Amino acid sequence: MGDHASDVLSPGVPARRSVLVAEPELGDWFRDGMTIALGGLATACHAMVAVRHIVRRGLRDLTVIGSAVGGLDVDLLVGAGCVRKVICPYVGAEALASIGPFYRAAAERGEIEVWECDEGQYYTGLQAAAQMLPFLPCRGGVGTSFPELNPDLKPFRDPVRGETLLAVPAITPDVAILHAAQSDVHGNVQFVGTGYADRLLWRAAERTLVQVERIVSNEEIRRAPERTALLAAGVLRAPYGAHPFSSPGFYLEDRAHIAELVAAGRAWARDRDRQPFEAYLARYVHGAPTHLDYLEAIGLRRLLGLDEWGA
Amino acid sequence: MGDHASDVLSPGVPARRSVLVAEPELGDWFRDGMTIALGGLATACHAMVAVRHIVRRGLRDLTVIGSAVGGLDVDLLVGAGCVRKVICPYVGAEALASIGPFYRAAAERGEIEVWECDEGQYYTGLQAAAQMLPFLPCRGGVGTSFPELNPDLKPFRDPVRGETLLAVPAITPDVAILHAAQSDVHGNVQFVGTGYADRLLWRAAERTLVQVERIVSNEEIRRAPERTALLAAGVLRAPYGAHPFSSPGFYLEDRAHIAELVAAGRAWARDRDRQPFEAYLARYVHGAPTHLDYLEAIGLRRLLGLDEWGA
Amino acid sequence: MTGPPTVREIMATFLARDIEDGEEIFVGTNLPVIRAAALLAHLHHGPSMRVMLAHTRTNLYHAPVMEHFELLADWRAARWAEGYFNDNDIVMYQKSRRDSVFFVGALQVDPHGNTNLIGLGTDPRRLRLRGPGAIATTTNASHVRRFYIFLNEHSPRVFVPRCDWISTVGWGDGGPDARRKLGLPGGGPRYCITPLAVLDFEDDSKRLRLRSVHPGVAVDEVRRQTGFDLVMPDHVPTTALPGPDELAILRTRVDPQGLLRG
Amino acid sequence: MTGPPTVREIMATFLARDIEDGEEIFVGTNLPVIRAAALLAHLHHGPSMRVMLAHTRTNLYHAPVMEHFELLADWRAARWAEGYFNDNDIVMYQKSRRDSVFFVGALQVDPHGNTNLIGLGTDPRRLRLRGPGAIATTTNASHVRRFYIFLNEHSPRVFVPRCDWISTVGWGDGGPDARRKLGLPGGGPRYCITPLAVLDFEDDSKRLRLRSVHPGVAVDEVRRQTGFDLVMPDHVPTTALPGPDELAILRTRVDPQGLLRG
Repeated sequence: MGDHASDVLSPGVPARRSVLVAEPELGDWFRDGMTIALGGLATACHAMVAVRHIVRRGLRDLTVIGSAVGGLDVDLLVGAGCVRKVICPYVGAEALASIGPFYRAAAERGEIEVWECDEGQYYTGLQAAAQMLPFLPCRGGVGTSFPELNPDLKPFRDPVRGETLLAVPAITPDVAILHAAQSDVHGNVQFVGTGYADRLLWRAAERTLVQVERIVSNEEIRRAPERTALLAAGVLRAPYGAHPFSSPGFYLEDRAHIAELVAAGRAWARDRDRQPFEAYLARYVHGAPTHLDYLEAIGLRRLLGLDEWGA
Repeated sequence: MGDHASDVLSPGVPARRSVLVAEPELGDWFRDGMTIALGGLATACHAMVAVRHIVRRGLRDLTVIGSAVGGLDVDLLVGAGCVRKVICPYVGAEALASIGPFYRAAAERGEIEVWECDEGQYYTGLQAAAQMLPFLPCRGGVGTSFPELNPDLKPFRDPVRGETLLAVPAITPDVAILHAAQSDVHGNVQFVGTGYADRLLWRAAERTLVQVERIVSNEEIRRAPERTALLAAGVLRAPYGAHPFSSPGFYLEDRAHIAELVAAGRAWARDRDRQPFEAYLARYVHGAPTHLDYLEAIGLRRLLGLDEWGA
Repeated sequence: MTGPPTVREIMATFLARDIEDGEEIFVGTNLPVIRAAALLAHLHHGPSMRVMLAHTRTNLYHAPVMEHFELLADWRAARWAEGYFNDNDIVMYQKSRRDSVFFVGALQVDPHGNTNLIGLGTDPRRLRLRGPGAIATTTNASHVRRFYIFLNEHSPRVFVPRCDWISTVGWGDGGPDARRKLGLPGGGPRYCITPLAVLDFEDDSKRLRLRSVHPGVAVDEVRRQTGFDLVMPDHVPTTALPGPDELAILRTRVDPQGLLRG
Repeated sequence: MTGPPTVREIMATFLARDIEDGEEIFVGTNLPVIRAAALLAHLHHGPSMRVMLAHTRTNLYHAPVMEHFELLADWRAARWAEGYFNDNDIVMYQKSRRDSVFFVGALQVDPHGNTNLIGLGTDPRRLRLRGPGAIATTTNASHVRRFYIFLNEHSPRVFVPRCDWISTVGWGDGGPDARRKLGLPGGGPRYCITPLAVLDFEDDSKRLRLRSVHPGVAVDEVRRQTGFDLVMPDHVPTTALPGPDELAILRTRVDPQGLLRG
C-alpha cells in the first residue's frame, strides 16, 4: 500500500511502509488471554470498532486495562464474557451510568478479578512498562486499604530517605487500541484535543492499533508536526468509530444508544435477564459483521445528529 | 499590571494577575546558595538575561542544574565563580567547544563539585521532584562506575522482581530559568519547536522564570492552546534574550561571540590567564547593566545577521 | 430567580468562600454543587484561579454565562482553553498541584475523615456492593494543598465508625501529625459538607466536629443521622447564607440552568 | 566526485549496511561518519526507518540532497518534521527505543567493549582529564536494540586493558550472559569501528576480535595500536568497499559537502 506519489513515479525504488490495517485483518491483532489496553476517557474516544470485533469473535480470558476513567467499552467486554481481569480505577459513564452494570455485577458475583487501583497507581504501572522498569514507586495508597485489596501494590521503604511508598509492578499491554482524529498511512497519529492518556498507553504497549476518523496525507501531518502524538503500528480507517461515544471535533456521544446498552446491563445485573443484551448483541455486533454494517444499523440520520454544535 | 481589556472597562472588578517581571525585579529571584536549573539545550535557548544578571550580582555557591546537554551558560557561571556544584550530563558546545573550558578547568582543579550523571539519571531525579517522591529508580548506570563516582546514585534491589537498579534522589531546583518564544502576561508560555526538557524543569522547580522573545495577547494564546507548554510564575520580556545562543524560529547562535567566550575560557584553562575573561565580563556583563545595554554592545547589525534563513 | 437560597446554593457558597484566588480547581461535571462552588469562587473573588475544565486549563473570569457540561469529556467545554493537559500528567505531576484544592466523594466516612469509594463488604473478591472505584482520589488526596469531603447524603450508612475499606486517607488514626507520620505531603481534608451540615476537624484529635447546620436543620437531626459521635461545640451556628452579589453570580452566570434550585 | 572511496566513506558504508529498514536512528551532528551512515542506510534501503533529527522524527527518503547541520539544536533541521519530541521523553521512554540503534564514543575502551566518557585519572574529585560527560550514552546503551562503538582514534591510549571509569557497559566482565546478569535489556555493542579496522565480539568470551582492516591497513598496525590482545581470526579480510549505488548516494545526496572526503 505504498501510496506516496514518488513511489508511483519511481517504480523500482522500495516504498515506505504503509501501516494501514483493513478491517478483516483485525483478526491478526487479538487472541484469547491477551492484555489489552483501551484508550479514550469516560464517554469519549474508545476504539469501538476493535472492541466490537473482540466481542464478535468471542475472545476469552482477556485482561482489560480500561482508560483511567474507564467507560462502558469495558462494560461491554465484561458483559460479553471476554474478560478475566480488569485493571481500571473506574468503570462507568458518569451521569449516564454511575457504574458499569455488567462490571458491577460481574465483580460482585466474583466472575471477574478486579486489580484494585486508583489513577496514580494505574499510571505508575504503565509508566514503569514504558520505561522498561520492573516497578515504579508511588505515594498514593499509603495509609489506605489498597495493599490489602491488591497484593501487587507492595509497601516498601525507599532506599534514599526511608519513607514508605507503594511499589507498583509494570503494567504491560500486549496491544493498546485507541481512537484518534487522523493519521497518515505511515502511522503518524494526531488528536483533536488532549488525547487523554493515550500517549502513555502507546508508550507502554507492545503494539498499538489506532482507529482514526480520517486518513490524511503525510504532507498534512508535516504541516503541524507539533500535533503528532504517537506512531501507530497499525491504523484502521474508522469514521464514527468511537460510536456510541464521542470523538472530539467530530461528534458527541449517542445518549440513546448508551441508554440501550445500560438498560441491557441493568436487566442482567438486577434480574439476571440476559435477553435485552442478547438482542443488543444480535443487532449491533453479530448482526453487523463490519463497521459499515454497524453504522447502517445505527442509521445516517442518528449519526449526523450527533454533531457538537448542531441545531 | 492587569491589562486585560475588560479590567479597563470594569474598573471596580479585581483584575487577573499579571506575572510580568521587570528587569530590575530579577534581584528578588536569586540569592547565594540556591539551586538553579537552566533550560534550553546545547547551543539553544538558554536564559542568558537571567544568567548575566546572576554573574553581574556575583552570586556564590550556586548548585547549577544545566540542561541535559548543557551549554556554555553553565561555563559562564562557572568561570565567573558563581558555582559550587554542577548537576549536568554534559557541558559544552559540540563543534564550537567539545567541552566547556571553565567547567573542565574548575573540575580538574577541584574548584567545583561535579554530580556525575548521565541523562537518564538526571531526568530521573528531576522526575522524582516533579512527582513529589523522595527518589525514583533507573536502570542506566547499573554495571558502571556511576555509583562510585556519585554516591547519591544508590544501587538497590527492586521490591517486585529483585533486580538491581539505581535509586536517584529527587533533584529540586529552587528556580528554573527558561527562554521561550512567547507568553501572555499571565504566564501561558509557548515554544517554537519542542521546548527540549523545559516542561520537566518547570514541573520539578519551586518557581519558574521564563524569558520570552515576545509578549502576546491572551487571545493569541487561546488561538492555539495545544502549544501552551507551561505556566510561568514570572515572565520577562527579553527579545534576543538567548544570545549568544539560538532561539528557534527567531535567530541562530552567534558563533563569533561564542568563540570569544570560549577563547577567554581556554586562556584561563590553559594558562591561568584571566585577562581575556575579565575583558569579556567588563564589556558584556558589568559594562552592560541592562539587557538593552547588552544588545547595544552586541550591535544591531550583528543581531539582525543571525536570522535562520537570511542571505 | 428571587426565592431564598436553596441548601445547595448555601453549600456552594460555603465552599466558594473557602477557595482563594490563585488556587487551582477542577470544575466537576456530575456534581452541580462542586461545579458551582468552583465557578462562584472564580467569578466572585478568584480572577487568577487556575480553572481546569475538560482536561484544559482556562480562565472564565470574563465569561458572562457559563454553560453546563454534564460529561467530563465533553469537548465543547474546551473552547475557552489556554492549555491542554494529558490526564496522566495531571495525576502524576503532583508538584504542579501544590496550589490545588480537591473534592472527594464517599460511600463511607469514618470519624477521622478517611473515606471509602471501593465498595461495601468484607470479602474483597465478593463485595456486597461494588463501588465505582477510586478514580484519582487516592493520589490527589495524598498531595493537594487541602481537600473537601463532599456528600450528597448524610446518614448512618455513610457516617460509620469504621469504613469497610479506606480509599483516601483523611486524618488516619487521628491527631495533627497523623498524615506526617504516613509521609503524605498534602494538607488533608478541611471540611466535610453534607446536605445537613458543615463538619470540620477538631485541632487536637482531628475528629469530625459539627461546625454549622444548614438553615432549618436541627443539631439533633445531624446527631441522629451520623453513625458515630461528632465532636459537639457549645454553640452550633447556622451555615451562612449567600450574599446578594454571590446569589446574583450563582443565578445569572454560574447556574442560570437552576441545577442548584431544582 | 570520482575518486576512490575514502576511509570515512568505507566506515559509513559498513555501518549503513548493518542498519535495517524500520529501525530508529538519530542523525548525529558533530560526527560526520555517523550522520552519513544513518542517512545512507535510510536513502539506500531504509525507506521506513525512523530518522530522528533535531528532536524531531522525520522521513527523508525522498529528500534529494541533505544539508548538513553542525549543531544538535539547529532548528532549521526540523523543517522535515513529522513529530516533535521532548528530550526527556526520548531518554526516559526506553520501550519506544526497542527498534533503535545507537552510537557510543569513548575516551577509553576495554577488551569487553565497556567504555569511558567520564575522564582520565583515579581521583574522581580531581580527574587528570575531565571528559565531556556521559550525555545519554549510559541509559541508551543499556536499553537500545544494539549499539556501535565509534572511535575517531585507534591507539593504545584509547584501547586499554581497563578503563579508569566505565560510563557504558558493553559486555561487562565478558561472556554472552554478562548483560543478562546485570539486568540490561538492550542488545549491547555489535561492532567497534575505528579509522583502522572493524572489531566485533567473539561469541563465547565477548572479547573484542579483529573483523576486518580498512584498505591499506596492516593487521600488525592494528595490533600495535591496540593496548591489549585482540582475538585474532585466522584470516582477516579487508573492509568491504561501497558499491557504486552507495557511493553515488553518499556523494550526491548525503554528503555533497565532502565531509567524508576532506
